[in-house]
Amino acid sequence: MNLDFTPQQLQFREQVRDWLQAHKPSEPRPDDGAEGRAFDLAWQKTLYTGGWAGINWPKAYGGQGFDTFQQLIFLMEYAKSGAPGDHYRFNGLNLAGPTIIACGDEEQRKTHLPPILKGDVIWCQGFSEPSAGSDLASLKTRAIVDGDELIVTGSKIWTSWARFADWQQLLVRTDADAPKHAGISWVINRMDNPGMEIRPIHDMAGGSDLHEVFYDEVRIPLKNIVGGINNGWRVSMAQLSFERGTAFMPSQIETQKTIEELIELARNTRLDDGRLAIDDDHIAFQLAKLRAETRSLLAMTLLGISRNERSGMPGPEGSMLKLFQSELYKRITTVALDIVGADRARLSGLTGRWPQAFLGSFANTLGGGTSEVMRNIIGERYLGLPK
Amino acid sequence: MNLDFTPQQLQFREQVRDWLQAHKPSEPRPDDGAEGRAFDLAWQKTLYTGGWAGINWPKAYGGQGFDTFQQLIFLMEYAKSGAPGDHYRFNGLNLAGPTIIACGDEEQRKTHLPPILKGDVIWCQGFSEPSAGSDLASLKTRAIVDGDELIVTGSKIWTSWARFADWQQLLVRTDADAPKHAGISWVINRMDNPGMEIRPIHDMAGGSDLHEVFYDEVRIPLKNIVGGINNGWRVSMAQLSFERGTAFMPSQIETQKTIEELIELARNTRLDDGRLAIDDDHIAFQLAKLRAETRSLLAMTLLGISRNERSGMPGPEGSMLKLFQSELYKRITTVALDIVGADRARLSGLTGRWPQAFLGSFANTLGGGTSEVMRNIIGERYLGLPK
Amino acid sequence: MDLLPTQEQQQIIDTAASFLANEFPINQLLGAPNSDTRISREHLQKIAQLGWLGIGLPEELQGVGYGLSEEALLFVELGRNLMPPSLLGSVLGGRLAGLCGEHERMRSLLDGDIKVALAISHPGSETKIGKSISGEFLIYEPHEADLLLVADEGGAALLPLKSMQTTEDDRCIDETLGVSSAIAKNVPVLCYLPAENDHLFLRGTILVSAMLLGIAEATLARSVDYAKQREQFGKVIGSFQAIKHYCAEMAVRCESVRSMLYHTSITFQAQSPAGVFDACSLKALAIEAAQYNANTAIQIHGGMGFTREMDIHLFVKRAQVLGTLFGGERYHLRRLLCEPVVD
Amino acid sequence: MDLLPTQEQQQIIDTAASFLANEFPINQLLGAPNSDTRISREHLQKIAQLGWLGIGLPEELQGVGYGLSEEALLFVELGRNLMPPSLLGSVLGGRLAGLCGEHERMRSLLDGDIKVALAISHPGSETKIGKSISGEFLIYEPHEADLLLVADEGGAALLPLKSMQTTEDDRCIDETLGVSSAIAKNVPVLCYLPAENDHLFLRGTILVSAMLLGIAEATLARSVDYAKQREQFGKVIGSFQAIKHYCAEMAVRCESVRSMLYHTSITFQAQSPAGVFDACSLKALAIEAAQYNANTAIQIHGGMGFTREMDIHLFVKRAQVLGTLFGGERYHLRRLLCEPVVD
Repeated sequence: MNLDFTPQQLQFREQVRDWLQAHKPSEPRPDDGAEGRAFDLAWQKTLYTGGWAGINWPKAYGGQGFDTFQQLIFLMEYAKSGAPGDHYRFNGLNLAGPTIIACGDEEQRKTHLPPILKGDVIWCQGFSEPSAGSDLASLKTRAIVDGDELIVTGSKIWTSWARFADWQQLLVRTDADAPKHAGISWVINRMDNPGMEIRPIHDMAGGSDLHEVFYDEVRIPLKNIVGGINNGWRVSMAQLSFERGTAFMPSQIETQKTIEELIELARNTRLDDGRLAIDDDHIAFQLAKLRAETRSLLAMTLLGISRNERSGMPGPEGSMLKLFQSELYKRITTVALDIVGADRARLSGLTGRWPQAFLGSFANTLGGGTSEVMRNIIGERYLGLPK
Repeated sequence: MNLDFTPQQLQFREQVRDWLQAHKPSEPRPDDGAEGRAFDLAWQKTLYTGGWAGINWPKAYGGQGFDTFQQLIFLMEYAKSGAPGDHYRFNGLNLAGPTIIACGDEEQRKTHLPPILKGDVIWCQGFSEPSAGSDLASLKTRAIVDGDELIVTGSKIWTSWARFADWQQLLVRTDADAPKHAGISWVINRMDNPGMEIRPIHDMAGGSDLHEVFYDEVRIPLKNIVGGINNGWRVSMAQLSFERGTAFMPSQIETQKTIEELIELARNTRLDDGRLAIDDDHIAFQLAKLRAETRSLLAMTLLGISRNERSGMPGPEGSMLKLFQSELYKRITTVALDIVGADRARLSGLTGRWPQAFLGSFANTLGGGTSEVMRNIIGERYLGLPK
Repeated sequence: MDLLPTQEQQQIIDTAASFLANEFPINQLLGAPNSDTRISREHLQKIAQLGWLGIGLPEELQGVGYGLSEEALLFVELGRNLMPPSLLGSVLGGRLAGLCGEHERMRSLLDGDIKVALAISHPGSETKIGKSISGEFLIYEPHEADLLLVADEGGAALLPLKSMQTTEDDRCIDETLGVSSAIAKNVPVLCYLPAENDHLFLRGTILVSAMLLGIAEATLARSVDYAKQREQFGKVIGSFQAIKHYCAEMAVRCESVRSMLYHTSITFQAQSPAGVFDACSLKALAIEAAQYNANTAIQIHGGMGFTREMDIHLFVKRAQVLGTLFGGERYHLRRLLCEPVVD
Repeated sequence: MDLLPTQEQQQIIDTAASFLANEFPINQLLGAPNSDTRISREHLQKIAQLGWLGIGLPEELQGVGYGLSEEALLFVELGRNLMPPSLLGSVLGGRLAGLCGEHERMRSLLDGDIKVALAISHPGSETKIGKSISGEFLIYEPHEADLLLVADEGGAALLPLKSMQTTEDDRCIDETLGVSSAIAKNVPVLCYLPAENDHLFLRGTILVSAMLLGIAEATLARSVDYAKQREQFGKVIGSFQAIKHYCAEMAVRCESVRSMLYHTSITFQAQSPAGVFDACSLKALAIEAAQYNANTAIQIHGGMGFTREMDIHLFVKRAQVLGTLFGGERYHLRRLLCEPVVD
């Protein structure tokens, strides 16, 4: 039981810190989609040139092949430095890329991996469907083999940044008669493929990063199937093995920043009775509790990394982190409303970010598995309770 | 929409108030079981003599035949007067007696009703079984017809005050082959019947009012079946129709007393930082919320009574009151622990009643249907969600 | 004693429900970037013709002659249909003008010729409300509003919106409403009514609570409907205990707040000592119910609930706005704790 | 960096777990009206022979030479098995005596020849802890105790129980423990250690949190076991989402507190600035986890959980007692909010 880094690791930390300090963009990421895309790709190019692209990718495929602790150190320093988040780069770097590394063939790897690291392309995901959300395996988008192509018809939903993506990791049903987990394939699809229609979805927090994507006899070469036909469920599960516990580090550090900023806000905000918010015992009690919980989020993340490092694979404890973090973040934004009082009505001005964060927080307990699904997973896979 | 009482009702209220003031026992009810029994029966005799026994029973069976509003007024005044609770009298007056009135035959009525009102006998219940708690209809205690008798073998649990009762309303399975709700009978059983064994159960709050009761070929005359053989499920459901909404009045008034006493406690108790508990915003916030919730308990009770008075029968809204009241009471006792601080460790002394109440509160969300069963009922019967 | 609505009261509910469903369907609000103009001047006049704006005013003041109970029942329906809070401005403004003896102004308010925006004190600002007003305020629905209503425990006042120095528009958390800030320094008012004469602030508290109940009930109803038809894992999601128990908790909150609203509308109207106790309790409970139910409804609706393709998010936002009007949760709970015990 | 226990640390856990299960099965406690005497002097000596009482003391003080991490792991097991808090009195008392240079007293404490009761300030009483102590105290397990340990943020002291003026026994919420009140007026102590030298109060905070984690884990494990075998409506109750989700929430709390305990035992031992921040966070989280889990476990166990025929209620009660030792939730949260940000 120790929190110590080796001298080499400490030296590595200095190196990361210095490089980020020197190279991180000085201007904030633009809100606009096209400008955001350009910004993300430029930053990825900078990382690539600096030798920091694909920290968790094997060297053989252009990555850095960092061990878990180097990844941990990199991510901690990265988040602390205030460097830009993954944004549009997220899918390629963390989901599609690693899946192709694990399950793709050599040609797929050569074709698709370098452009991701070099900042040439943006990837997105096509998994969920309107009637297959929590129950992903019941997806219906069908793909019929026609010669050396698949013909895909159906629709996908919740595809983040689809309008600005070049490629898509797509799950389709290639065998309608097989049991529901067994007839699915994982395919690589071009976003400018004829027969596709992309419709942005406006969310309650004012964003439009989510999309619905429609497929009308879209043709995808058979060689774009990754991991073999009808093997898509297992391929998509393999993605998980790339999250060696470090996956939660960025959101952990973001949460810590947020709660500290909220405490600072409470020290400077007056309630309707004229007192400072921090002097209200009820607000102080809640803030302190959130601070303690956020602290344990760090400890849980480190314990998770330690566990994965020993066992070599992530366990069901990840569901506990996801559930804890997303519910915690929601509580934080709710207490924020309490502090800003009637100012919660305004999305602009100095305090506008807090009601805005409150609206955005609803996504946390829905996306990436609802809190209810997380509780099922914890109950069934971690505690062994029956379905 | 009105809260007005008629002049007659107001006059009735005076009458109740005066009588209770003049006749309610001055000494508290003894804790000891045998002495408690004697006390309860004596008080019932006084009520009977005064013309206040069986307020919701028809006059034909010795009751007062009060209408709902008279019952409401009586119960409000009764609770406010500080007169003794129902205690051991509860079952006979509110469950067994009314069931015999509704479903019994003339002989059963003549035999069993007068002794209840006159304060001669105590009744108890034998419904739940170790493996039939939330799922009451799966009860297994079997009764075989032998001539003009039933031979009963099995066991019951959660029988309150069984050691001090004379009679028992008992559910037994008279047809093992019928669907589970269809083979049950409701029978009247003497508690000194040979073949019975009564074992008190000690509860976590220090009480021993609950019992397990064992039946080894206990003989009960067939004429003691109420409402016909194999008709017991419907008979036990009929009990509900006697609760014309007024059933929740006593616990509503008790809850109000409790929260006001707790607020008073907070005005006089110092926290470990030397401040009065009421001056801590967190405690004050919680107390005020509990006070508001308790207030709405009164409004819910009155709305329930109004609804029942119009429709002539209680609806599924009763489950909402039960759930709300029991969870509210639990929250009240939890805040009480917060106020008494480290003194929560002591069950004796001036503040000892509060940790004692906390321990007792666990029964509220379990007995009479768990909170989870209540939520099922509300979801299914009130909101129409599927099973 | 009968806490349920009478047949006549039920008719008010039914009429309002069907009028609103026909004339102001909620899906109108979807996609409208700022719908301060949802209720045009013509709409307001049409509503006025139904007598709604003077429903709780005595007949001697040219009102419909009903009491607070009927007014509250109407506002439940207005809340359920996400009708704008300025309708509350019109109702309270008309009452204020009438009780101040300004019959002409009252008439044009009751006829819907004038739009009254509601203002609340800006947090942290010391405000003064009397024959003149001072302080910083937030104003909801400033667009095309003629008058402004401000109120606190001391009394309530009406003044021309133009007499306030308003800043640029802010984006409101509820995109169907406008909001702007305004500063006043000894701005004279048109009429001022001390609370001793008529406690408009607490009346507003009760009517906003009614609107919050509408939110709580609407989000429960939508959730139950959705849970009955949406399928996952081969079953409708309403059969899963997680969803079913959420709905049950929402139902309990509706029952609790509806009971309290009925109870309060009677005790407050009767000026019984319980009136204040009840009003403070009611607002705290109504805020909690509306916010719990609306927030939970998003979770029950899943990803779709997070989008603007469904209307459920509008209830989440409106619940936040209504919570700030006529005293928030902390305000009313603090006040409740100071009240003596009531029967 | 590796937050998991080493093999050696795991052995400490395993040994403790099997020893406690064999020697002090929890069902011993059922029906015993007051089990201050559960740990007889012989038991205490037997425990001492395992080296537990000096496990975290450096070897130069005749301790076993492990650190706070190992001590904490042991106390998780003690908490899980409802072992009495006086063991914490012995461990902290031995440390106190050793650091004060009282080697003989330390020796008899580590050997289990002396029983050390824990005392806490009576709420509302002003207490003074130094070379002499004053104030009103609650004393847990006064029976057959020789010494008393008192501690606050300023320092910690040992004194003979007899030197306090104790009142009659009270009934303790936890029937397996005794409790009495005592008043002290400038009572001289045997030894006093200022917190600058060694922060015994916060060390006690961490070890009590470890015991609370034991409660949280034990009640989760018992609930899961029960939910897997108890049937209602033809299914084991663990298959109902209501129960399953309770268990999931309990599991998350265990994971959170266990992670924090490991983290804190390292940062506190290292005297890093994060040590205090972590200790305060830990206690608040541990109290919440133990109480939520134990209380929820009663609900999961249904009617039987409410009886003394099962042992689950003992965890509810013990969680309340442990929450009062070395600062309650409010105390630690208030202190946490005063701490500067840590990395």
